[in-house]
Amino acid sequence: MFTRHEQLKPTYDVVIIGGGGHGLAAAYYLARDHGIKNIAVLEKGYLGGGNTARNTTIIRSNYLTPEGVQFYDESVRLWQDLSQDFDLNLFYSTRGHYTLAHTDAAMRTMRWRAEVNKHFGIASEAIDAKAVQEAIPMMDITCAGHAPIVGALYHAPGAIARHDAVAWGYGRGADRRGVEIHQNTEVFAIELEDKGSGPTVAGVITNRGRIATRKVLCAVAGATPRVLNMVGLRSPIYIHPLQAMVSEPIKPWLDPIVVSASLHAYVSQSARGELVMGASLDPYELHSTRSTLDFAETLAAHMLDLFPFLSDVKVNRQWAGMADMTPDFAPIMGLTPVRGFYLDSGWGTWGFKATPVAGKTMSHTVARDEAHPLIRAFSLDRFERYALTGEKGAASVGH
Amino acid sequence: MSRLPAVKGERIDRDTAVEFTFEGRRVRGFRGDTISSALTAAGVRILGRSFKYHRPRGLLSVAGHDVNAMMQVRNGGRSVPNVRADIVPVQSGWDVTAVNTRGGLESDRLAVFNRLGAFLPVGFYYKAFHGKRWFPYWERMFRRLTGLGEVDFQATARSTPKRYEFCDVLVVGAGPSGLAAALAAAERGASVLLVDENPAPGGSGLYARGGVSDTAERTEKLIAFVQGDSRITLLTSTYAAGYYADHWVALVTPECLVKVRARSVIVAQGAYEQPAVFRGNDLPGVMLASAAQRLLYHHAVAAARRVVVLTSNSEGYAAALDALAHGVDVAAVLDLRSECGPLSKPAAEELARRGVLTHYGVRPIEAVAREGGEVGSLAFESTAGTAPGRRKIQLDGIWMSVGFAPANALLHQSNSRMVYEPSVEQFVVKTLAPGVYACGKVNGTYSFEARVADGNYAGASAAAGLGLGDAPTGKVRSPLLECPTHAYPIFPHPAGREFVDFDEDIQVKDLVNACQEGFDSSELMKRFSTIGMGPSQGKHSNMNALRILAKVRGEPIEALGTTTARPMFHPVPLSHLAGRRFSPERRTPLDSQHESLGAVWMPAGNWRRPEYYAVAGKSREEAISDEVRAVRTQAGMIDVGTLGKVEIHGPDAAEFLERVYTARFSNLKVGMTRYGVMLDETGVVIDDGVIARLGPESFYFTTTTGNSATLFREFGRLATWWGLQVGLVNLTGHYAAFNLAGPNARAILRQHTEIDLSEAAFPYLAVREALVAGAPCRIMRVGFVGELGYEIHLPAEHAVDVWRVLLASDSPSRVKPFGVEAQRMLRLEKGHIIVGQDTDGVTNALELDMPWALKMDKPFFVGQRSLRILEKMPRRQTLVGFTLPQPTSGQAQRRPKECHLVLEGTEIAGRVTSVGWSPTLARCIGLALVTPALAAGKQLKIRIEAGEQITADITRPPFYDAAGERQRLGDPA
Amino acid sequence: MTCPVNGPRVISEFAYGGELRAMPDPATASDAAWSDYVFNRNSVPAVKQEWWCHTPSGVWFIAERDTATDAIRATYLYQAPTS
Amino acid sequence: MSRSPLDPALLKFPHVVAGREQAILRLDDLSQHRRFGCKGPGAEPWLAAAGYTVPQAPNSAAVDAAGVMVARLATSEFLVEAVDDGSEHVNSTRRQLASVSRPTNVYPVARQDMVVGIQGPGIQTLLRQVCSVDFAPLFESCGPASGPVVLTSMVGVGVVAWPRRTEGGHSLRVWLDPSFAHYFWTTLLEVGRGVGALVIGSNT
Repeated sequence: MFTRHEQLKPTYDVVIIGGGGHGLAAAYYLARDHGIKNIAVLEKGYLGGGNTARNTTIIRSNYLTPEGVQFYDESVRLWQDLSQDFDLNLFYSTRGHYTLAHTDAAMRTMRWRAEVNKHFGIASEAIDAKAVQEAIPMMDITCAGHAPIVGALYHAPGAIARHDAVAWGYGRGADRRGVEIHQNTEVFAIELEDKGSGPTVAGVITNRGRIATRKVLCAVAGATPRVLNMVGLRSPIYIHPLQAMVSEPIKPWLDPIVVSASLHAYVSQSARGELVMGASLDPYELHSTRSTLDFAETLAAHMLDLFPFLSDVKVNRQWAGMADMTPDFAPIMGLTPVRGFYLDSGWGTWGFKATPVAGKTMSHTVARDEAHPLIRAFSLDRFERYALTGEKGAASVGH
Repeated sequence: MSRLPAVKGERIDRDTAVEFTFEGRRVRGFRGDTISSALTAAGVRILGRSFKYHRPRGLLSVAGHDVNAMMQVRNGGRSVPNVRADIVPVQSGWDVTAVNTRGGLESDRLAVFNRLGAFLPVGFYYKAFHGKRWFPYWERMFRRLTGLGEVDFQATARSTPKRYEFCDVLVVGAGPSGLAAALAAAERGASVLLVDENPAPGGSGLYARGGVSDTAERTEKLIAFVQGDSRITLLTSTYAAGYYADHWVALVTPECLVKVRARSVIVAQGAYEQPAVFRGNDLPGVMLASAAQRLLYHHAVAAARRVVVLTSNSEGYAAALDALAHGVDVAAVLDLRSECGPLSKPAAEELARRGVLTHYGVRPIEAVAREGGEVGSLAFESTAGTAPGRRKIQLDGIWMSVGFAPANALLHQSNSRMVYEPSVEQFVVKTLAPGVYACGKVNGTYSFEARVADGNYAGASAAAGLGLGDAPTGKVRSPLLECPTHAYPIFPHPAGREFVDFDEDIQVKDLVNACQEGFDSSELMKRFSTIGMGPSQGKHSNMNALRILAKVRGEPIEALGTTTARPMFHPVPLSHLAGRRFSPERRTPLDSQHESLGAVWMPAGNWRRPEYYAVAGKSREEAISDEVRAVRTQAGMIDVGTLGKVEIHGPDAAEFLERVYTARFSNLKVGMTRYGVMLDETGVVIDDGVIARLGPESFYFTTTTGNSATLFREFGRLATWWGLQVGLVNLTGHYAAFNLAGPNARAILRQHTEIDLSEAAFPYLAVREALVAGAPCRIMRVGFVGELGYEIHLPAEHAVDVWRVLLASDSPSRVKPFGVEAQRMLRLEKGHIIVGQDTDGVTNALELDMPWALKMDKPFFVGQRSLRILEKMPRRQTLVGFTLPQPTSGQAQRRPKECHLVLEGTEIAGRVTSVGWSPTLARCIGLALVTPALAAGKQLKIRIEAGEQITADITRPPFYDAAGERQRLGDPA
Repeated sequence: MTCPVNGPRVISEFAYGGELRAMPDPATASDAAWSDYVFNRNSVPAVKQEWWCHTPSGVWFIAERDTATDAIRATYLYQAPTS
Repeated sequence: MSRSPLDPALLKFPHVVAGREQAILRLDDLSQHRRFGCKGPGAEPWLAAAGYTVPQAPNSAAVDAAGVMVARLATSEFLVEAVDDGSEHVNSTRRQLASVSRPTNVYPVARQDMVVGIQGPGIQTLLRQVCSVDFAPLFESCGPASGPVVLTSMVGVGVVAWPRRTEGGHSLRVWLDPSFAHYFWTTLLEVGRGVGALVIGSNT
């Protein structure tokens, strides 16, 4: 499926740092759509071993802001054709996605999102408690009396996919088009030069030697600040762990994806029959994928609030990833003040679902050296311009 | 396949029978039997079907890792999935069935997948069924097939009592090394918690006997000492699910989760015996030697009549002797090695004496099933020993003893480092995390003596680490005479079916293919093949998979590294993790009053508030309108006790408020109040409230309900950071507060207080401290709902009395209690914003169109500098008021809801933030955040339900009493 | 986590208050310098000075925490720079 | 006497065992005791001048001869309650604190707490289910009249907890925000029921 390359070439047209879904997708589209083949993807660990391997595989486009909605909607469209593009089954499975509201305030946000979604032709509806109960009859709509459900945002296109396979599909596609994927290859430094027109990328120093290149794409969500330091850039990105856990396989009973922002809990059932459960980010900076007991305890309690009959179901494994958090809950993508250094970062908890569109827009951005229209709102300089995206509106009103 | 006469140390009570059904068939066992021991004794050896190919499977480990022996247990109206038959004690009345079969275990219709197997290699699913049209169909099929046990929607939530425990030394595993470690630590004065996942301590010391009971007796002695030691607490049937930071270990007992804070942790969990990989190694009757030994000695059950022991270590020879000692016929000992080692020799000679044939240099070819699916024979080749060559042995059991893998999950989780040690062919500890120790098999020591010595050393070291006694002198490492683990017990067969992973039905070729496809690192191989991802988490498969990977890559195992072992060690029920699900809820002192007044509750943060008061024969809307009307025309009263209430004292109190609020307070007169808005550093509005000056250095102020706790905390941080001399006091729960409002408010209050309420003495926005109905109160005259109003704050203990007295007043009118919905409308009529509803996470103070509230000329307030930058930039949005034309009577008017969109042409140009029917103005009014361009216009286009668009008139708030005369209402008297 | 006043407690008794950062003088700082202070962070693994609050007592203190390992090196009460 | 924030109905509890002897656990609503709180730079000397014995160590409490407990919460806040006796003294000080004559550097802290007394042989079993602090060593170190106070969280609610040696053995007095009274009391009863026989009362 992948070719092993014993040696790094001395020069590449584009060097992509990060062999996760995003980096591989960018490589794939650069090679497929932009005719750039001399590309190296450098992965410190193993292919798709970062957040691509650690997310809870949810795909949706029910965002709040026009820029967010259009961006993720394009992503969903790309997702739906990937399996055939790759000739690889990604188990892309449309399940329907319910975001539960437990308060009037949350319900207002659901309506807000629904209205914006519908404006762009996306199938989202604010539904009442009765409709929720009909759709998920086994759920305890009163949440054990703690936080009765007053309604939900129903998003029909909500889907899940076999997360690892996405990286493999893009990796294989890129590999077949001549892209070199180098695992166990760590970037130590990025060489810059300044011939009067400001700092410009000249090369990359790795644990396997130096590479000359004019274009570097940074796609290392979870470790972005380290790479930014290599080129002397600053950003608002803060690294927080995001934890998840999975149950033993049980016969499928839960078709849709269920999310409760107020309870900080979400769950879907995988093709293997496992319940894949997640919660909100850990509340402080940490660059480690350790698990905590508090997380498992709190999430378990919320799961039983929603689904009391799961008491005897067992949790098999917990794990964690590291997320690039931004102040406005939107990614940071595009050109930077360093010429030839392109950024695909700030993915917070929503990076997986963006894999195809991030690859597509970043390949365009790298190839043409200009930001793709869909990502202009996500530029790094929006912060000094106080032009934050409104995506955070959802969070602050919702809970 | 039969119950033996009494065996010394058996854990069954032969006087108490247990009756249950398995797959509809009645089975009889004894108390102390596990599901599987009772079934084995009854001759039932097919216990389940495999996950993918639905092959018949039996016992493997009898140690809690037998995923192919998982049951659905129905008992007393509750149906529990994925019960592990190999370890769970069976109870009378249970109705037990194998999970994951269609049409029962015997005639599982899904067994067709076994024949299809050749067409379903690993990765197959990735390569098929993905036509956009066809996938949904295939997926529905997969979803019917996948999964194991079934959930029972009727099952109620179990509330379990979680608890904390504390100890100096936690010892995980009560085998010989763990027992010794516990004793050594306790001897030095440490309080010790010793846990073991089995129902009794002793570990392999009690079941791996080699026919003689001498290790068992020595183990019993250790157990006796432990039980006699008051410093040691022994918890059995308890496993450590995970190691977490700071020596917190999660213990799982049958009843509940125990969270242990240990000062140090000793891991003595031993090792998992590993299967040999050969064709047919999954047939029922093929099991680990240790599994057969557990059945023999714990349950007095012989797992077979005639066995071969497939081995490469002295443990295998011991198992053969154990078999003989209990009348199990040993057809042969098949040693993978060219000759037996020094440790095995005595047993080998003993076996020879007793006529057992031994073959050396054995290569198993295939185990073949008999009619019914159980193992019937084994074909193999040998190079030495009794008549080398190729032969086949008839049998009904194969006991595998070819090596071990350390149970080092907790060590991994503690960030201790492991390294592969070729001399023992297993991972051993390289470096231990501080306060963490390891001993016994997990450490690579195997002989009884060595394990006890290792345990002593670990126990003494742990105690010494806590300052109890000196560190033990030089560790005694007895030389390893014979390697317990075979380097490559893997024997591929051209026809496959040599299973590496029994959970996931993964065969040798699956892994070889994975490597060849480029998934050639331990992590990638795991993810592509799903090896080790099943419920037993690779306890029997990861090591062999790693050996295969190393062979294919042509690299030593040391070079590959292993995959990390995350919690949980064994799966943990959600009920155990959830415990009692505490969820703290707050109530104001008036809660019971509202209840008796017919309040309809709504959540407000972790409080509950009356949304409105239900009135018999009236709709919600009517009731709310009446409440609004009462306030506008007479008087109403609302509990606002959930507001954050803060006192701040000290020389810098005014300075503090100057910095956290946008308004100015240095010039606020004692006895007066002022409205304040709070921003974050980016200039975004985060809160608002009323600030009252009680004295030169004392203020009392309120924050919104939802933010009260976090804001009070943040005030403390800011005061510390700024080094201001202030004392902050949180009165939120200790004070009650309610608002008496309406034209009659003064007349009513006057009846219950001495204080002069005249306009002159108590003007608008003044605050006074006085007795009301005999209780000490703070009274603020504020325009909360735009009428003459008094907000009364008082110690919680007096709240009920004062509330009731005021409510009882009936001249000039009765006071009507009103709820949150009426309050919202009353405030909306006045154009008062609700932070968090009329603002969102990015709404800055400039967008509120309230310049009067922003004192930009102050030296500093949080967010001010950002506003200076924002002032130079175009506004993103502006808050405007709007009204709908009065509806022509008779026809229902279409009205917007909150968060319906405001459009400019086809573009989104804003949204409705607050809206409602004003009984006072008899029309629909609202607020909207819209683009400045629209705000400058006269009308808004709002898209409501079903895409319909309506037009609203932009109206500058307040909508009611724009001049604000009513709240300033003077004193007629 | 060890509170300098209340001693060692479970982490759930504590609230994180962000990194201890010096605020530029709003009067003299340029707009760029100010927005950099407001928004930008340097989130590379390091031992950082952070605000932590022991919530049951409301005690705020500084913890020096290694953000690569979550190990806490030291905790102490904040001393406002005497101006 | 202060009024308890607790709905009196909650003090009538079906599982009450008659007589203290058999009780494994006894829970009392002690909210009625008179108390006040204060903080600020002048608080300590002011209390001393008012005739109270002020404990020096942070998070410690002492009962004086009159039966009044003074607890130092963290470093510079004080909680004063007539735990055994001395209501008059406490009342008069309360009045001063509320009056204009109060020194400006002494800040009053309103104390409308819910106060719960826990005692009996089952106390450790109960505490280990509701709190992450190990009280065993604290019970060892505390005396009848003085000992540590612990600011911690029980069943998710911030509390001041004061372990005390009593004739019978040990007791724990717990102060909490009155808005949590209903939740805290009902939750404690639920857990207590699991621990064993219970007596509840509205005073010692």
